[in-house]
Amino acid sequence: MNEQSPSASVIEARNLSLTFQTSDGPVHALKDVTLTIGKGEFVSFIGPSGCGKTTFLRVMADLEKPTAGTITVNGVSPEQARRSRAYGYVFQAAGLYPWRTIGGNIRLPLEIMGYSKAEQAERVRRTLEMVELSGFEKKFPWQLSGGMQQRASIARALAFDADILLMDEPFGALDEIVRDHLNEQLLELWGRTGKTIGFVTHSIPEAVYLSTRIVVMSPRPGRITDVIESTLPRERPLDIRDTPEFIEIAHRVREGLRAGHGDDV
Amino acid sequence: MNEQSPSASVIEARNLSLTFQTSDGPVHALKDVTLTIGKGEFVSFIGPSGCGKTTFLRVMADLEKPTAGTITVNGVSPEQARRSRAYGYVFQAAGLYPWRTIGGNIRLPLEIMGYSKAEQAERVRRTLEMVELSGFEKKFPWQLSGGMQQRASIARALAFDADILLMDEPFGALDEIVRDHLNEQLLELWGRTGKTIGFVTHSIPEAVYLSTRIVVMSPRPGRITDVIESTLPRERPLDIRDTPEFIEIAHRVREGLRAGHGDDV
Amino acid sequence: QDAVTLQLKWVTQAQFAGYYVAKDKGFYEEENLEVTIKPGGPDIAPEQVIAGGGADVITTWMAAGLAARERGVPLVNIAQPFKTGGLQLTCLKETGVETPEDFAGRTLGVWFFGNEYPFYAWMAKLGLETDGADDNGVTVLKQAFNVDPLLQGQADCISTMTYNEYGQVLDAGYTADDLVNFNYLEQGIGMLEDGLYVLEDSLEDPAFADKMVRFVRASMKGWKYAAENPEEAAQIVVDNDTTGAQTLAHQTYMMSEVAKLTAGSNGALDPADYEQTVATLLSAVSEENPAITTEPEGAWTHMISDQALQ
Amino acid sequence: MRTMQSVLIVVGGIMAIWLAAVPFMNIKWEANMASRAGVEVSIPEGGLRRASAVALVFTNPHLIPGTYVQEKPRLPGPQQVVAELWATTAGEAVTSNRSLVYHAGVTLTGTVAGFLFGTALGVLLAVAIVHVRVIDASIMPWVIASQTIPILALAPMIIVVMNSVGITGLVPKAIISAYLSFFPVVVGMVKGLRSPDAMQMDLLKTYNASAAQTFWKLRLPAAAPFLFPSLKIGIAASLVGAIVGELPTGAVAGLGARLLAGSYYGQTVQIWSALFGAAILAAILVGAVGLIQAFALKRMGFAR
Amino acid sequence: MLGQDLPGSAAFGVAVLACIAMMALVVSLVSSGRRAGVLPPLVLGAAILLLWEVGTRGFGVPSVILPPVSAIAVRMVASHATLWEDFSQTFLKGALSGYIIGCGAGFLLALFSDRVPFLQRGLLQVGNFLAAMPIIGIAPILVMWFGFDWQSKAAVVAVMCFFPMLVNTVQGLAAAGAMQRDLMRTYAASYGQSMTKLRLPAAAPFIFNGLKICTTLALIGAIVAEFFGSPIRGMGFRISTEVGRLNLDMVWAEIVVAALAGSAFYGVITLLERAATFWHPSQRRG
Ligand SMILES: Nc1ncnc2c1ncn2[C@@H]1O[C@H](COP(=O)(O)OP(=O)(O)OP(=O)(O)O)[C@@H](O)[C@H]1O
Ligand SMILES: Nc1ncnc2c1ncn2[C@@H]1O[C@H](COP(=O)(O)OP(=O)(O)OP(=O)(O)O)[C@@H](O)[C@H]1O
Ligand SMILES: Cc1ncc(C[n+]2csc(CCO)c2C)c(N)n1
Ligand SMILES: [Mg+2]
Ligand SMILES: [Mg+2]
Repeated sequence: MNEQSPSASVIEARNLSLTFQTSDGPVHALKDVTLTIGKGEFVSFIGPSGCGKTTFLRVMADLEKPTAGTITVNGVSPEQARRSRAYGYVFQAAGLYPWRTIGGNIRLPLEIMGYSKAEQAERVRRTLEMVELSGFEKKFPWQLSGGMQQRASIARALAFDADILLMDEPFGALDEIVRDHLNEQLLELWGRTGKTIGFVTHSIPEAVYLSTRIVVMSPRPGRITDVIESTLPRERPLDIRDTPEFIEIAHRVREGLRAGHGDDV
Repeated sequence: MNEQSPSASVIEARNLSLTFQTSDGPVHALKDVTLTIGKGEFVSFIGPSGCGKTTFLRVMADLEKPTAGTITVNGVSPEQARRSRAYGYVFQAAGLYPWRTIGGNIRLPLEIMGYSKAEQAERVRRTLEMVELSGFEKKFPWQLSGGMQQRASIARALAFDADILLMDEPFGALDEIVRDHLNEQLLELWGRTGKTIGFVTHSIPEAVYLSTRIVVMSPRPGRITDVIESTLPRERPLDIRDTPEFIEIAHRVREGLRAGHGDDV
Repeated sequence: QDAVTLQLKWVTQAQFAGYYVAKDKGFYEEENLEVTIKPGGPDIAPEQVIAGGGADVITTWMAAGLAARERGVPLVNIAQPFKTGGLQLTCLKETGVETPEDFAGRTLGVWFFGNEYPFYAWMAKLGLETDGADDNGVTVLKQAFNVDPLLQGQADCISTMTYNEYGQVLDAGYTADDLVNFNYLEQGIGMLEDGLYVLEDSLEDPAFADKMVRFVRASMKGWKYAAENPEEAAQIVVDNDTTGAQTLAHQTYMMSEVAKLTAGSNGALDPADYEQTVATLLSAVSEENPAITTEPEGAWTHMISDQALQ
Repeated sequence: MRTMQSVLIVVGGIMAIWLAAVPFMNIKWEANMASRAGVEVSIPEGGLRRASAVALVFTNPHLIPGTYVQEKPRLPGPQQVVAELWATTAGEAVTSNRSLVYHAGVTLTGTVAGFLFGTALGVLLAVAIVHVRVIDASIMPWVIASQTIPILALAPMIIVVMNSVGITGLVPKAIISAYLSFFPVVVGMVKGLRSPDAMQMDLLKTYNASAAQTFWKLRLPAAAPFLFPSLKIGIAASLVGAIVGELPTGAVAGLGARLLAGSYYGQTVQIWSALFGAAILAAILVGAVGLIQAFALKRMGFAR
Repeated sequence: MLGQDLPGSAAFGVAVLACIAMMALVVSLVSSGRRAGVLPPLVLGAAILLLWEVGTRGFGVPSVILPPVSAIAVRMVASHATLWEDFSQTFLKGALSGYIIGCGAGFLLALFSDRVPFLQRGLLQVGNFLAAMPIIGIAPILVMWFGFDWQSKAAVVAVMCFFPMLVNTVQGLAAAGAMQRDLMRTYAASYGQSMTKLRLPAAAPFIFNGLKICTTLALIGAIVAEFFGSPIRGMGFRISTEVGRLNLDMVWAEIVVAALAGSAFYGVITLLERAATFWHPSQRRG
């Protein structure tokens, strides 16, 4: 199903740098980052707080302009990719619009992209089911717990058909059980649709469990210190996490992280 | 150092219930909770979102009044304990006062409790060092990253000498490395001072790594479903987490959690 | 029908009974006129209204009219229904004021907004300063609408009109014996009140002049009717008052007092009265508040009244 | 319920203070008139003018009842105001110009017209400020400066100037109302339209939403909670504008005209009843906006 | 029409072109991304003044309706002594003292009612009611009570400022977050301590909001109160008197002084606010 040809690279970043000018002086959020993500890959980004993970994802999504280097998305500039609605984005916080119901929030991108009323209803129903929120369509965000809101925001990004999915710590606010469940769901979706996924997380087991590749970053300036290819099979039951292979990869990631951390605690 | 006598119980809750009256009807946040915490114990609370962990901690701190049952803190009512400044509390969010510098925030409880100027300065310096924020004393909260703010709020609770420390997901916003580091620091502090600690977390490894006892809770209504005594030694290097004993305890906690979760995803 | 807009100097009251009667009794209609009467108010300067084109004809005091003329609004008096003036200064006897010599050191209430020229002329004539109470000066208050300052003891004397505020002081419980009145006319600084004024160049238009002739004729008919039927006139005024605050009793009193002021006039301006007003204004010019500084020219005409009253 | 109770207590307290103050405020006049009428009055040395009201009240308790029923009191008793309110509302046909309801209606039309005008202007200006940088940079300071001009002092001139171009009646009044009410609306609306945080804006950017879509689907709904409190301030300001607009043309109609007419003839009771009429009108208007707010925000899911 | 007003409309046309040119300059400045600062509003102001001057002169607007800007400027220079006397009477004596009394009283009553929560609910409702009431209507009453001089103006200003200040302060004292209060409880802080260390700082943005609203109310109140009786000086006295005398240049001179004084007053409070609530998100930049 998931035909991955190395030639079809979806994201290509070369010597990407991004410096924020602040009143305290420049902040080097990204420095000389080079990375290629192929079609259908699941790439996780991991690294200490403030190392530029969010920034990198935002550059891919054309929410931030790099100050040096080049990046293409689907072979075109991020701006063109954004204009052609090439990706769905899940933000670090749920960020639902409080004046819209859960259903209304998921319908938002569909309205903007001009789906028909019937199609909208159908897609809302389908994605709500996917994140197990059927029955909550008419509720307002504040009537749901934090974890449910986070799931609704994931549903919002899945409601329309984008080939690329960019997710910034989508499961941060969830407890372990729910998290496990959604991890499984996400893998299932990925396997079924062949989307290309960029995924930011703080959790080493989560990164290892989900990804085909794990990108380890370090801060000041934000750069890539390690890229770890996963040798795990595409089919991953939850208890794969107890296998030595898994523990070995997790260990490598932890070492990479620790090295990047330096003196910074 | 840590003379723990079972007779000296610090928290004693009997058949504690707390029901919130909301416009949608009553919410049973706690139901028939009975628990005793001895002096010098490190007790973790774990459970799905909304199961009443925060509420239980708030009842101990006299920030919430139970609607049924009894609870004593240090043998007196929570209110008397609060008035005698028996505990330090770390909230789920950092909650620093934006008009005070980091140093000023940590100094706040010291000013209120009437420490001398010299003593205040000394304690601020010492606790800032403990959470590795030396040098940030003069910065305002919004000039720090979320993780740094969280550490400042922990420092604020440690600045004065309370026998009891109540911490509500203090490390939630931190990445794994910093978290590991602060876990170690906390254990070290606990070992050194013999404080009694109540600790809420979503992370199973964290709960197992830190605690002498792990209380598993389940929601609707919030009650205790399992209490797991840790068999780990008091001296715990970080790599104790790879021992079979650790994995075994973690497994038990996970099972307890899963059972409590029921149909709720 | 020809449209005419009349801007009054003050609110709807019997002071302007002639115009309301003429309108109500159809005198204007008989002259083929459709007259709109715009009431004034504390902050409406009729001279400004006519300069801006908001009215064809206004009623105002001569001092204010001449002052406006000097400031570039060429007003011309075309008729003078009020022969004498009703302005006076009313003092409480118990404060000890009996003659103008007693003013020094007192607090006097004065109306401003173009009504202050007679007062300043008088003070200049008496040689009294107006910048504070001492042996040689008085304290001046800007008196608002009513007689409170006298009743509340905030002023020793206040400005009143015979037909209005003076009646209010009497209504409040004081008797004529408790009060001392200084009538401006009797003090020799009387000035013409409530005349009809239009813009000079508009009179060059024969059609407009003709309209004014008919307007003055009908208005004087109204004044005559009002003087003869004071009760009916008062009722007409009350009916025309849109605030609903005027009382018939007070308007009847006012009508009878106003009739005394209009009694000697057939509507034409008496040049002697005009000369006296100008002479007073020029002889006792107050330095900070001059109404006029030079002898006006062409500030009145008999062209309209002559035709209207023949 | 407890709110109701404490409102009653506060109102009761104010009433008590009011009632107690009446004799002290009115005693001098009462003593003056009584002594003229030959009634025994004890007046301290130095005469009535210098006497202290407190002393007069305590030395002449027999005069106290009279202080509550004066025709032109310095401070009318509450019962006098209520009686006047009753007489001029229930006691007169609504269409009569002696009816306070009629005058309130006149003021109301001016207020509402000005409010709608001011709100429309405020909203349009806010939209322009939020979307066009040049307008934001050059207009905002003047919007603030505009409110430091004493428009109320200018009101008579505005009315005269408008009169002179043939605009009379409702419009000049409404313009003053609009001038006073557009400011809170601009401020609240700009704040509201800018209230979406960066993430909410970014989300729409990822959908490649147009500026119009961003406005209708994000900025406008996000502005609603800010808009309504501004509207409440705005409508109250609008009422002040309408009343002030009625003062100079005192002879016409409306609560402002009543206020002035009362003032002109020293009818304190009439002034007070016009004032209370205005306060009640203000309460109704603000309450009406509040109802719309509650309804709109509830439908939008802001209510919790 | 055309022939007669040709010089007027020609000059007006030139002025309009000049204004468009100035605005174009500003547009290019702003859109070039540079921080233009105070320049754009100044240019806009200059453009308005230019149109005013050329418009009144060119179209021969009678000066008793709207005098040209230059005449107002000349008058301001010539009558600066009178303007200063009026300013000190109305602003320094009337408005400022009323402002201090009204804001102070509103603030203190808010503090007091905070200790008596039962009272507070009623007070706030009644306060809201009274704040919406056209307080300007009490001017004639207060002039009757407090006399002609500045005391009655101060009284009007004080009453006008009282309720906005009360309502804002009460709201501000409720602004401290639940968690921030809970923190104080865990320290068993006294009432005074949580007041000075938490609730007043948290209330500061609201208190300043009230103070800012009151700056504009103060000037308006003092000026309008003078319409209902005054000594023969003061900005409101001068405005109403000079309208009657058709000296519109003096009227506008007073209005300019009022606008300058009002803007300066507002500016001072804004600067104080910025210094005192630097920590608030609305005050942070960059
Ligand atoms: N708008 C901005 N202006 C200035 N500095 C910024 C801005 N956004 C991010 N930064 C800085 O850039 C660096 C990278 O930030 P980024 O949000 O990408 O980190 P992150 O890896 O996502 O961290 P976290 O795990 O906490 O989400 C940080 O030092 C941050 O302070
Ligand atoms: N003030 C309140 N009013 C009404 N209901 C409340 C209130 N505070 C908490 N609750 C409810 O009580 C229950 C327990 O809440 P609590 O905050 O203790 O959960 P928690 O275990 O801390 O969850 P989390 O992991 O998300 O922090 C929840 O269902 C919550 O909705
Ligand atoms: C603010 C104020 N200004 C002027 C007058 C004077 N005024 C205008 S018309 C008229 C005739 C009497 O009613 C008088 C005396 C006033 N009363 N109140
Ligand atoms: Mg991030
Ligand atoms: Mg919690």
